[in-house]
Amino acid sequence: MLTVSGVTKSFAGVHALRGVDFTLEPGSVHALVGENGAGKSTFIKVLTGVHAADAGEVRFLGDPVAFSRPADAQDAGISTIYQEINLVPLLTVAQNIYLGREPRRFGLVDTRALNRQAAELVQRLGIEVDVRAELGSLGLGVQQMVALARAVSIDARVVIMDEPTSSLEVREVETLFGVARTLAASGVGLVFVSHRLDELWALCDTVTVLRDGRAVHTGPMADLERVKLVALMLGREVSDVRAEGTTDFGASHAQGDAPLLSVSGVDVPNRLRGVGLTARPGEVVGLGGLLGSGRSETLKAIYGDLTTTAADVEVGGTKVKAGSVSRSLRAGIALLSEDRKAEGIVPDMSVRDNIALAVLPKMARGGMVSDARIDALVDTFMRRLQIKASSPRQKVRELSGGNQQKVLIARWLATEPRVFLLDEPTRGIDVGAKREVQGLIDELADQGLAVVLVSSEMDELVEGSDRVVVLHDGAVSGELDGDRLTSAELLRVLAGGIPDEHPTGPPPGPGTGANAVGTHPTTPGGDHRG
Amino acid sequence: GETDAPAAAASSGDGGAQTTKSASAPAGEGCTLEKYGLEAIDLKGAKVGFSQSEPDTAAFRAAETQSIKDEAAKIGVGELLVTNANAQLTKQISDIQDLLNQGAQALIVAPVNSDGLDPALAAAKAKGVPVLTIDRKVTNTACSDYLAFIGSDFEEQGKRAADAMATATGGPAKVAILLGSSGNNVTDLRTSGFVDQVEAEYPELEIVAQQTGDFERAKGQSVAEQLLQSNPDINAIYAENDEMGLGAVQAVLSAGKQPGTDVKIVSIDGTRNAVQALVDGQYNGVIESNPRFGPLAFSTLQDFMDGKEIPEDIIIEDDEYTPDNAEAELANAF
Amino acid sequence: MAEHTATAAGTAPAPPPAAPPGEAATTSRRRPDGEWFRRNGVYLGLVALVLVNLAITPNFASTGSLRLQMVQVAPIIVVSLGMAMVIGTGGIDLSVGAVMAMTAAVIPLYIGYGTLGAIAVGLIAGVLSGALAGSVVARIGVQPIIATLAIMVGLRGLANIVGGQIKSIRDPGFRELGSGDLFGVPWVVLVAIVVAVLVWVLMSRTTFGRQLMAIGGNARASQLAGLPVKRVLTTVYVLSGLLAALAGVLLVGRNQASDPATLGRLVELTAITAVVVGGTPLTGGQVRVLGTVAGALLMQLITYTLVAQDITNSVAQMVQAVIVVLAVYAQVGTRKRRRSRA
Amino acid sequence: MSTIETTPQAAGTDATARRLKFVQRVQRQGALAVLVLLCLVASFQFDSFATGPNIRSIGLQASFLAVIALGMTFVIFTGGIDLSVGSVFALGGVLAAWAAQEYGTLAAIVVPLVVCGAIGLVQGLVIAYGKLAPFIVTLAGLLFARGLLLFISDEGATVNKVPADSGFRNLAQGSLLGIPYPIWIVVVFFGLGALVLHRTSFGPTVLAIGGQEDAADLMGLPVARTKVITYTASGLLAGFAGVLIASYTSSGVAIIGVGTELQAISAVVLGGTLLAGGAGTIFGTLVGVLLLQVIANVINQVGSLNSNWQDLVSGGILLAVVVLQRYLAGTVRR
Ligand SMILES: Nc1ncnc2c1ncn2[C@@H]1O[C@H](COP(=O)(O)OP(=O)(O)OP(=O)(O)O)[C@@H](O)[C@H]1O
Ligand SMILES: Nc1ncnc2c1ncn2[C@@H]1O[C@H](COP(=O)(O)OP(=O)(O)OP(=O)(O)O)[C@@H](O)[C@H]1O
Ligand SMILES: [Mg+2]
Ligand SMILES: [Mg+2]
Repeated sequence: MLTVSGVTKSFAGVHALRGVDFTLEPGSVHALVGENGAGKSTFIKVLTGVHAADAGEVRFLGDPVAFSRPADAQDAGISTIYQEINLVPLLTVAQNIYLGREPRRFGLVDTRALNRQAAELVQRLGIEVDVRAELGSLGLGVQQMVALARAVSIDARVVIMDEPTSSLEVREVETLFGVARTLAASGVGLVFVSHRLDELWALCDTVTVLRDGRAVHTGPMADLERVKLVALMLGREVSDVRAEGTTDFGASHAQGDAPLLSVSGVDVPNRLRGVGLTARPGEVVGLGGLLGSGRSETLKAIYGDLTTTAADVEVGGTKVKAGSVSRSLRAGIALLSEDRKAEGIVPDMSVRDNIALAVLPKMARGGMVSDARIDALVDTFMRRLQIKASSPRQKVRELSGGNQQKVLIARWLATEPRVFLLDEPTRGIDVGAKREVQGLIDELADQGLAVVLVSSEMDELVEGSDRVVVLHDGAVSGELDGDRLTSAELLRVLAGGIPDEHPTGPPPGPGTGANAVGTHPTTPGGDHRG
Repeated sequence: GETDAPAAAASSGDGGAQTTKSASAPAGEGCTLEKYGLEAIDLKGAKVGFSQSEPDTAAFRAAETQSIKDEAAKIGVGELLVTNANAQLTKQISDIQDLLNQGAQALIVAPVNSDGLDPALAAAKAKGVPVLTIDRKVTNTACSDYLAFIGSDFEEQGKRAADAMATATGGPAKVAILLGSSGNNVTDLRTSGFVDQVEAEYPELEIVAQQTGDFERAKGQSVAEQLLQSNPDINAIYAENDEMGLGAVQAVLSAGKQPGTDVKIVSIDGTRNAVQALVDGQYNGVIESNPRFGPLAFSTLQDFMDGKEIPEDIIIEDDEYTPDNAEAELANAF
Repeated sequence: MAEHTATAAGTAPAPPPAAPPGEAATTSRRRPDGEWFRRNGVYLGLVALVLVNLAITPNFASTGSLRLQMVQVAPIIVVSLGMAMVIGTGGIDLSVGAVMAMTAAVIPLYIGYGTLGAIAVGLIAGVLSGALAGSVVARIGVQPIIATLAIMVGLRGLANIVGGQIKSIRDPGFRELGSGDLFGVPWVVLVAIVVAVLVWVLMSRTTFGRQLMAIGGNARASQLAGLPVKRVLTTVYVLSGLLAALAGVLLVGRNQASDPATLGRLVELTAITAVVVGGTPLTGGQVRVLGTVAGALLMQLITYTLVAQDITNSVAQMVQAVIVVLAVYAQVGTRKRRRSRA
Repeated sequence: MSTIETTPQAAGTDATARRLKFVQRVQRQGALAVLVLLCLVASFQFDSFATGPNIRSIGLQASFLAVIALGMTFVIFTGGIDLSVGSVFALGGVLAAWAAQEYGTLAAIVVPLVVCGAIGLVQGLVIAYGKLAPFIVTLAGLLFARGLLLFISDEGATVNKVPADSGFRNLAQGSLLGIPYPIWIVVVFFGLGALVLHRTSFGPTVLAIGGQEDAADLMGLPVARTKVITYTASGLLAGFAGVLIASYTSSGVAIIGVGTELQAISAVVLGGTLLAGGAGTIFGTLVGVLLLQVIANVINQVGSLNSNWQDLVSGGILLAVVVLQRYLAGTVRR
């Protein structure tokens, strides 16, 4: 139903797409995979009229189309979830879902009907959220699901999802898959982008692999071995891919004795209740929890970005004054925030300046910045993290999602932290990069850093951490280490099950996730404020 | 009016009392209490409102306000309410309504604009409060919408400026005009007066440029500088108020020429600084526009209350400062 | 030269280092595309206008003419540079005109302390007003436009109260400042040049400049990166106030008079226009120092041309409006094709 | 114009969503509270404040700005700004008076709306499709409209009066149930405004564009069209305010509307709307307008407070109010 031939697109100096062919069958779920910067998002944006293709033809339902605005694509029946969530934070969930297509009564928007329909929809999709709540107040996960709801609400012939699962955890991913399957069953064609490879086999029937803007392989999903896929993406030989595992975490790390980071009694009004954790030098402490459980909050509180009513944070035995980012930084704490767009990159600044941002004073003599020093620093990190950009002076907004993430990691490594707080560090980055990052985490730990790792990816958490502290509803509900640190056990605790030596804990049952979603005061929106 | 024309301290007491030029109303044609349909009130102890049009930072306005206040005190007005419209017509309308709401029994108004005060005047009429307009005439009907008008003849001022200019140049000259702010009828009248007179009487004067200086000294200076630069043979400047004239003096100086000799300068107002410049020989003529309306305004009101006939237009006699009389008359400048 | 203007894209005069990793590092040199116009549109406009004047304006090609343009534009350049920095943070400063008035108001009162004394007091007035604006914006978080608008109204009133009516300044020091020169270069022009150079260095070479643009680009991210957001913001408004005051001083010198009532009226709009025409986006994150200077010159030339041609006020205003739009369009026009990015 | 403090979106789910609503209410009430306070103080302080006529004139005076501010509110919702309204307002007035004089009442309403609407339309097109900064485009619009206005009234020299018998005068001078028509009009317009904002898809679209233009675009919303409509509407409303003022003053005055755009912006912001766009209320704008008018009125009640003090005070109050709003909002911020 959707056939693309020879589509080419290049931006000032960057060839994002070089003659891509692509065919989408009705009722099929078509995986679109590739390294960061391979051209997936660009391809999607060309399809949906965000970018105009330099060359090539797009046929939809047989006849050639060239959408000039996303609106056109939408009207034609192609609905899209773009990579970065694109909804309006200040409007309610319901408004976001039906924006532009509100139910009318006597020509006027029927608010009651609007909320009712929205409520029904999210209910049907199994999303637990108050449709009258402002979107901006919800978590990335929730927002992502709302985006899905919107995409579905437009009864489209084609639904495109660019990394819809990157900010979801297990429970929601399942919901999303459910929705996708129903759609496919009803004859809708889906395009699905994800860096979580397992999801591809779980959901997709066909796969197209992009590499450096070329479609290097198209075929049935099932026939494709995982290693083969990875090899295709990275453009390497199957053999040497097989040599390496899937995640790149070493076994366990050399661990110091005295805790380098010790946090206790972190209270944030109706967010966190007496959260505490410790991390020894060289230790990677995982932070588990359902969405909304307060992982990000915990990190932000430690980092001094959230004003806490009580908090005791010590680095290397010396207390860090709470509520001050700069002090935390000076104490050697770094936080890689989960919200790349809002809290990470300065989009119109160069890769170079983004990397140097946090260390500008160090790069300067008497207030005068030394470009030589910066270039040296930037160069090292761009090589070390394999950041793909046309030049250090390319604007970060022009980088692919994954590369933007690497730029941010570079920014923080440049501050030479002793304690590194990572919130979803591998969100939206490709297998190759992911391995690099995971390897990096190990490496950092080996260098004696204390790392706190938040990840919604089970195995990343399990394999990456020496110890996992589980949060529930803003309080520590359990801790796993040693041989009890397994996916199964973790799942049990997440679901609300009580690990043996932790008699306290939230009531079990499916309700919990919901109520976490439903009742948690949260922030990304709020985070935009001083 | 000749707004934004500030000068040295605004004292109104000394010298330059207004004298009327044409005030005689043919019997029966003037405005009386009956015609206006009012009861006489005793100004002594009465609440009188004065609505000033533009900020007192302008010397003319300062002197005007001051003279009203002084006179009010002198004749023992009960309370003088003063508002300032900051050159905004809408504000003056509400100012006047506020004055009425506060119980003003008679109003002296310096209109922001000749047109558009209708609602305010109507309100006054409804309340049976006489309105005397000063320094700018409104286009409404005298003795019905308002009592009468006291002020200068701006067109005449323009004409006299032309005469003064001709005397100053005493022969052929290229003249540049620094206009007041656009949309202001004082500007229009002082321009037409000057231009018509030149066309009628002084063919040897050639008007080569007309650019607005917004009645401001700084703007006058920079525009004059630009004119002198792009048109070096300009040797006479007519400024529609003293401030722009004084700006022109600076401009001529910075163009490396002698104001008053190389470039003749004539302007209207009679502020102290301008007359001083005249004394210093940097200036060639100042047509006065007398701001001291207090005495005449209140005496007119008094006459009206006494049942006398008040003519529609009470045009005042404006002096003229020449290089010869400047020194002697300096004290009269405001 | 445009290359040398500071932008968030961190332009250093040195060419970018050797090809970085990633094969994407192919062609990144600028062809005359939208970006190129964005950088150079204002200079083209300037050149065009100069040519026009050479053609139609009598003795335009004279040192006298050059001198006049420079002398008249100098104060505008000074204000505009302050404005450019504020706009770089994504803010705006409507109070600059009132600050100039305030400076003019205090100078006559302190002229007794000698020229420099009076100037110092005038500048302090500017700094104080800037500090007020800065703290209201940065620490209390009031939106810049409304905060500075309030200050603009109030401060103008205060200036009039303090300064009263226009006063002629007979002080020789100010006369020298206003009309004197050094090696044939008028003092006012020298001051403007020095300020421009300093601001350029500040924006392109210092930590402060980088931080300023980062904050303009993404305040939240800058804050998480540990940048002293509030301090930088406050400082920017203080600088804007200081430069506005300096412009006020220059004008008092030029006019040999202090007129709080009218000095700097509407100058904020001229300055903003100069900045935007100069290619600095109002959204912040970038400061084009040279562009701003060029923008101010462009505005100056426009008015001069219209006066020199003795165009009536009404027509002049309409023409000016059209030219401004065209000038800005020249820069952004070609950028249209670049669609909004997700 | 972003500050670090942008929109008050701190909050999470129900509890905090409610808190957020509270924040916004407080921000709006910030102005309302001050307004009420001011009125109370004034009515105790000045016996002429809480009188029918005074309140009536406050409402009437406020109505013109209110109409303009309504358009400004929507423009600011889209994250834009419209500096041209002051000039367009004046232009509308002059056109209305002229048309009333030449062709009668209907023309007096239609002609200005057509011209002013066209100006708004052009600005909208340039902003939406030319992708130029609204600030600069409408700044040019400010110059252009004023120039055009001076041009058609040849530099403001010719003034058009609305014929005394013309029914057009009634539009602003007539009243229903003792309440002047303009006030009714404002009530109706703001009602419609609220309806459009909350009960049409145009409303959320406008907010969406202000909040996240890219997102709005990717969501397939008609970004450009919505912007064009918004600026056209702003032009139309400013023009209509002009029509009202012409009817009110029975004449077309060239000098009005200077600085009105800033008043309108202050009113909108005082009303708790964020200049960043994306959030705000129609009702708040109304409060903001009233606040400004009452401040002016109270200053007049204080009596002979000269114009400079008026500026100082209103500037001070404006600052106080916005700071107060921040603090009120701040207390609820985390
Ligand atoms: N607006 C733009 N301007 C310039 N270059 C761009 C722009 N958008 C994308 N690119 C470049 O095009 C290439 C493909 O980017 P794209 O976002 O499509 O990658 P991707 O496959 O989506 O990666 P990811 O998995 O990280 O999202 C990258 O090299 C990127 O730098
Ligand atoms: N259910 C929810 N309701 C409201 N806000 C939420 C919810 N879940 C997450 N958030 C917001 O998203 C961010 C991350 O959520 P939080 O820190 O509460 O839990 P988390 O485990 O970090 O969730 P995530 O997996 O999204 O990071 C926080 O800023 C929080 O405000
Ligand atoms: Mg992508
Ligand atoms: Mg999180």
